[in-house]
Amino acid sequence: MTEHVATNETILVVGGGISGMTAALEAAETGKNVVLVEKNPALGGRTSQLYRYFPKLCHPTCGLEINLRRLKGNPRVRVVTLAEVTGIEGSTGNYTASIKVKPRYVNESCTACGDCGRAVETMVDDPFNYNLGQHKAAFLPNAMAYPQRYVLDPAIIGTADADRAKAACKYGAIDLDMKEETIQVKAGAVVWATGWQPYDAAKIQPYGYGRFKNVITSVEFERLADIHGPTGGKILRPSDGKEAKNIAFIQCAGSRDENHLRHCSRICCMASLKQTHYVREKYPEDGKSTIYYIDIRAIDRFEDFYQKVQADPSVSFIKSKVAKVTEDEHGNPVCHGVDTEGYKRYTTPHDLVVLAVGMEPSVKGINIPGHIVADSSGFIEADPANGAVFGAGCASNALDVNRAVQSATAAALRAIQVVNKVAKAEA
Amino acid sequence: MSANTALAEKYRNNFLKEIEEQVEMGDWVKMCMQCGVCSGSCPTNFQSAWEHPPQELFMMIRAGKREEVLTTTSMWNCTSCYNCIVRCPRKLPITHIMHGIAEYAHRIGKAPKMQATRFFSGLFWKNATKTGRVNELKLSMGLYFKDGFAQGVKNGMAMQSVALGLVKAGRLNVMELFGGHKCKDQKGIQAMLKKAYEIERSRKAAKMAG
Amino acid sequence: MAKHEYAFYPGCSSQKGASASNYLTSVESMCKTLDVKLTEIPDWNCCGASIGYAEAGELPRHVLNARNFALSEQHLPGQEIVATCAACWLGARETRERLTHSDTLMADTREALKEAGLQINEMPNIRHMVEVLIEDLGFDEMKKHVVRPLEGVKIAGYVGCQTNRPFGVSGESFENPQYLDKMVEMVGAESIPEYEQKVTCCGGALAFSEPEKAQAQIKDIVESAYDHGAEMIVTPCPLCQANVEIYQGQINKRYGTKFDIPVMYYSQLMVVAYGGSAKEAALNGQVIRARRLEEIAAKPVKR
Amino acid sequence: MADIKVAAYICKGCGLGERLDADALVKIAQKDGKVPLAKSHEFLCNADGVAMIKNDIANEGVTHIMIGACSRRAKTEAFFFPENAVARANLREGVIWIRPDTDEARETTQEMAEDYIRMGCAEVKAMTAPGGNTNTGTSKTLLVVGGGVTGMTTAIEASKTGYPVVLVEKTGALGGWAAKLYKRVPVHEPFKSPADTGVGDLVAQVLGDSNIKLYLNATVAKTDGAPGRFIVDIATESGATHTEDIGAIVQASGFTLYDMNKLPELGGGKSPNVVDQAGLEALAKAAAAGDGVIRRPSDNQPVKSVVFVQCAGQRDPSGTHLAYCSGVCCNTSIKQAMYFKDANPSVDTTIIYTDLRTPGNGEDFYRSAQEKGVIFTKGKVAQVVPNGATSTVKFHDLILDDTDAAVADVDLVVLATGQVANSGIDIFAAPKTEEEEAAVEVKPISILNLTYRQGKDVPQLKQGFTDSHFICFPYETRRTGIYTAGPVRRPMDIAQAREDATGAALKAIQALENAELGRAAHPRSGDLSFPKVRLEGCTQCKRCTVECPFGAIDEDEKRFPVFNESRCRRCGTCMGACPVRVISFENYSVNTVGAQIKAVDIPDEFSEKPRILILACENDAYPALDMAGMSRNEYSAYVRIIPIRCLGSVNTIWITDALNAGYDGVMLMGCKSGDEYQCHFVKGSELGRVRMSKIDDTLKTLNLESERVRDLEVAITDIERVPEMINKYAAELVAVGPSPFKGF
Repeated sequence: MTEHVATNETILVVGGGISGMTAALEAAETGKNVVLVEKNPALGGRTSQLYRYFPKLCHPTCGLEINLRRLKGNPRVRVVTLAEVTGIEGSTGNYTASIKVKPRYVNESCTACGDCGRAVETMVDDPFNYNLGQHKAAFLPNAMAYPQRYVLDPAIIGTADADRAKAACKYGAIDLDMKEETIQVKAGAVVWATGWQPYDAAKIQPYGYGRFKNVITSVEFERLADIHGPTGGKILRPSDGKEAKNIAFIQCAGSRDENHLRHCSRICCMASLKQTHYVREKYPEDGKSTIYYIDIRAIDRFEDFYQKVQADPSVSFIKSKVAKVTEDEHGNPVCHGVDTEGYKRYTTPHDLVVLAVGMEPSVKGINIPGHIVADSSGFIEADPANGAVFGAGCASNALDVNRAVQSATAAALRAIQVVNKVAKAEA
Repeated sequence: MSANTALAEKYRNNFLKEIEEQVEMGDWVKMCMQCGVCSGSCPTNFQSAWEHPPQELFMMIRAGKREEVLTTTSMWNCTSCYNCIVRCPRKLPITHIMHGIAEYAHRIGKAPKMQATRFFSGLFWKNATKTGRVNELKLSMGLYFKDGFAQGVKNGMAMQSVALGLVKAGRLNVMELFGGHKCKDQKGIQAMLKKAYEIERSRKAAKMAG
Repeated sequence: MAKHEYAFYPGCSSQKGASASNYLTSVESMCKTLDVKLTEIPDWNCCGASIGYAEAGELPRHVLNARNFALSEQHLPGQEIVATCAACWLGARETRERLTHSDTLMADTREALKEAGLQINEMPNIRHMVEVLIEDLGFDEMKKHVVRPLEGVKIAGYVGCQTNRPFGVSGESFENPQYLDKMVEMVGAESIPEYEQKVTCCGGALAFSEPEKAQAQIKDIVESAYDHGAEMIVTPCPLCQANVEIYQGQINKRYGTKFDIPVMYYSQLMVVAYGGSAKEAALNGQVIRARRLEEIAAKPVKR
Repeated sequence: MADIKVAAYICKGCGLGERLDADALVKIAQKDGKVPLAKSHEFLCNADGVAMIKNDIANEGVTHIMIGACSRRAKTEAFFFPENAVARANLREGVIWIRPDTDEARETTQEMAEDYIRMGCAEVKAMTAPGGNTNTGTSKTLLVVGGGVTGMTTAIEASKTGYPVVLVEKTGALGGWAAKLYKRVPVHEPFKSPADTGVGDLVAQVLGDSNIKLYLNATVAKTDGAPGRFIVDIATESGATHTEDIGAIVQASGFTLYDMNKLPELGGGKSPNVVDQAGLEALAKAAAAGDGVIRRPSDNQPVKSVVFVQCAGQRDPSGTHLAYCSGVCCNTSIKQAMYFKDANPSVDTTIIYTDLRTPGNGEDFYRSAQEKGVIFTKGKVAQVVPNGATSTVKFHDLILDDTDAAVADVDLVVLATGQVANSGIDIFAAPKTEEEEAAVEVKPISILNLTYRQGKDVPQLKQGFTDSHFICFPYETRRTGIYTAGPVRRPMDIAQAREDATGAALKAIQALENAELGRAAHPRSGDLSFPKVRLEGCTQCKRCTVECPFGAIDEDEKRFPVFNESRCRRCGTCMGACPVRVISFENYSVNTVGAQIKAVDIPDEFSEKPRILILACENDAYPALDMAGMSRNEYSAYVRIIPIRCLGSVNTIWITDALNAGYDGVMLMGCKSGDEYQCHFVKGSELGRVRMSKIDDTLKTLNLESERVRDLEVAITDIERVPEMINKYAAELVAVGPSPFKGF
């Protein structure tokens, strides 16, 4: 929140999701200065787009609220949003990062009063809702957005809409002359917490994502269930807005597949088990879930969550990798395949198919000295060759939130060890 | 001692090893993770079911169910559509494994004798390699008459309309029965194939001995 | 000197009086227009096809294909091998892949080839005719020659299996390849991109040995074409063409349907669109006559 | 109290100026709020507005600031005055955004705003800027309990960061379970073969580190004190006791394998040729020391066929065995099968599983095992029948649906039994009778022997593991400055344990650093306020010592509470519990809230303007109300909302005061309690509810209807539900009629 000057005793944290925020806060609360860089206009990352967590079914925004309060009260963390690290130079204890900062077209004077949003007419896709819905081209990224400041979509810059927004703002918060800039930041150590992205489901051709409207991904399904989502928390199917009560969950959509992602993404089984709760929550009478799986990976303590779901009569399990999805005349996606436990063939129509898409590390394009050592899936490995650049969270492995936070906390200590050495040397 | 009993003896209670060494692409069988996408992708599946779909056959092989696997008609249902291959998350060459197991069962005399596709497959190969090129008429006749003359005529009649259509369209030449297309260097082809069979046999034998 | 030259591997079914002879005829006319020179590989032999597996075994199958490679190398050095038949293309390409990836297999093959006094020094590229059209000529070039667009004709593009899997035409997807639809559009006809049976298997060789199984699948393929209002079906594969066309009568008997839809080769559509005669397009080779195309073919060319 | 000067600032931005009469609000602040300095500003959060406030602090001697503008959750950078006591009256999200902009609504909206100004002024006057706890220790030493991979890693990482470590190991050697392993599961590309455990290297690092003081054959006899000033007695074999000053503690006491003798149906204890995974590791080590051939225990014959039984005594819903999955056994069995295959490919190795669980790149390890010829069979093992030197494994083959499948002539059977946490005494378990005590073969032995009022060890979450209940905060133990790491927290393998140990080291370091500065630990990290108690008023009722969710309060011999501020998380549960109200925080006390309640102007019973008090949890309910405002979800103008740290901090006096003052109803909004509780102070909301359940008696004595108090569970996402609840309740109260206490 402050503008302290970055030095070799500063820790640079790349990525403002739960892993990055954790690494930044844990380091700051141990007395270190941190620069936290986030490419989106607001912090929170992927978890802030989830409706509930497994296994507690609590809301990610609850933890986000706590982390944001920690952040608001801590002068040691400097947050830079709409920013991407384009390169890092130097070596352990002495790095300089080039950071490209996109224009927000809104300055600190913004009070989030919303006048600009009401003034503009242009609607643009809402990435926070995976483009399932649209929002005004002058918008607050989401209800929990920090910084709590509006953003102007570049699409309207130079149009009458931009002028309307500017005119509507009583506080001179809109600055249409903002330009993209590149800033240099010094740091002794770097925590790389760029998280993950959902595997491109369109590449899994037999499942017809992109061809059939009623085939969606697990991350999109989270938005449908969320009160802040495009349907206001109702599970409606995209094709016709009809209530989707009979829902298929297809596991390993991309994961454990040599044609796509070679690794197991760890979270997808639990995510689908969790999402069957959404179906029951919204349609207690006649909600129905079917999980098509290879192995249910409800690891360690999560096993009892799995057992609870198994006991639920509205949920059925079929041990089968679905062969293909077709669409019937009513626009229902139809799953075709073979239940391998005793060889039973099925051709089952559902209201909606949810693909439990795999985790792909968003480490690509990272440009640092001696190039980062990663495994065959692109996850950053713990390797001396990486110097003082430490992978954290899902940039380092396919992890659930709990493990990602552990990993981020560990990464924070590794970074602190480096800057402490620098401090000793400089003292 | 027949080929079969010899092999059964050699690979006692390790059918998987037998398949790995004696069947084309057989060493892929162990890589299956039983997801079942092959079974679900097989076109014939949605018509009349196989007795055992590929992924189940693989499990049976690991479980050492030699008799059931070698005598089933299942592999013979393969239409070589390659759906299973392109979808298999473990990249198993399933189509070829199916053909391989079929070929092996046929080779050691385990395959169901009168299974139509087994019969046709053999017929096709002989037909093609005899002159180097396929003679479609003889091929079909051969198939129709596999169950004896009377049945042959019956099958022939059933197919008559089809055949006539082709004849009219100039796509079936009755004269093919006498001669028809052939390669010039048939001798060379025969010699070449003979050699190929020799080499292949010796290689499999070597594996069995090794 | 032609624009493009290839060693040609027509395959058994394309021979005179064989089930795909009409394919060959139309391909020849098409290539004339496009200035593509195909030189038949002297004394080529059968590819063994996938169905030969019971007797073939591995090595003999590859040796059979390798013989064609050797002949091509000997008589048409430096030329890529082009096949029009899906099975020939696939068989040859499989052999190519296997031999390149296994030195033992390569050595054994060479040894066997000696018996026929042949040898391979380098692996030829194996191309399907549609690959040549799309990659070497391109849609623009193909479109240039259209003088008689097949306006208003609705055609279902049936790709089938073996030109599509496991290799396929590069840039296309296994589940929903687009190139046939593009070709249909290219000749001025109306395509049906959402035709969901476009890659369903026609039953292949089972059509002979176990007709009831194959015909059940052919039924789906034809039915869906009708559902989408198609007047005809187009395909790049001789076995697909034969299976889908010639059994419609039997299917009608078996299922009480009234199928009577022509099944064409892309090459036939192109020849007609290029101003060729019904004879040049081998429309007389249809078991189910393509009346609509015959009418168009009878029309004078607007130049 | 030092002389204070209060200033009130009313913002007119964001439509406040248009929707409200700002001048009237300024007057209210002066008249009712009795603040000497009250100003309004067009745009308070901009540079000019903030400069004005800073100037008043500098030149007008303003110490206490009341800001009437947006929610306390907004514009925190602008309104950041760490040196001063600050109160925020929420006029934007809390008033104009939840009210319709109509003429008829104008009056009630203005009244709402005026009350919030009165409340803000009253609150800030009752506050002092917190100075921080002074009863702090200065020890920077970490105590690590357990010398396995987790403990050693914690010690090494802490030392690397520059902190001295005392490492206590109960056995005579470092290494723990990992030292018993032949090899470990790989953690680097390519994930194809078992790797070296690396334990030797860790041991060498610990022994070579002068910064790490090692006690072998030693246990923790007594842990006293608080973060920064723990005093720990370490008992050694020799009988001698050493006392160490400790800043923070990491408990890495590891796990024990589930006893396979409890699995006779799987051959456990029935034959020497049926072993658990530890047994197999021992055989593999012996083999490696010899000719590399793993031999059958019974007769030393080479093992030609081995079967691995997964989930042995695990994932058992019946409750007989472990209900959970240990998460690591699949990879372990794969690794152990490779011991055989790598040495001799002709050994038959079969792994019988129901769900194979190899997350992440474990998938590569799985594939590699298949390449090496390990057979994977999906099935449920029914029975292992030893006969002579070999065994028959009978199972249900789930793929072939063969209920009497079997593998015969098996030389060795390996049971993948699970991890059981060494977590000491379960302080929540019902006290056992003598017989029961006797019945338990192994009495749980305390690990830490805490002198805490609330028990000797760290509370367990479930199934004996001391894991955190919070998904976002895996290191939240309920004993401040004491963290657990490794398999005692959750079943885990070496790789996870090392990561966990590193994280725990950071948390421990952070805890002792903040303890020295007198700051709170998570979730109110950095909070300088801490509970102060007027002992002279204390009745020794022990409620505070019993209820503190973090065991921060002990009792002295006279049964007076002894506060250990450095253990305190500042939730205020003690303050809520205290019947005589002697516990308070500088900036959050019975007064700061009580004064707000009293400050509200209560219209008489004829006005038909009921007043409803809402006490809302600041972490979930209050943000939900804010976001309801942001999405313009309207709710009744009759409510007055006060954010509270936790439902647990609600003192019943607030309720009775409110009702006495003539409020018509009180709504309490707190987090989910119970097993899946979402209260970030663990027991806060639960204890608060227990307290409120007794409120009915109070109501009876006042002879008021029970409807007058409503306890609600509110989640942060309830941005539509909360307004509905409020409006519904407001309507109900109209039916109940006005409070008889109005106008007294």
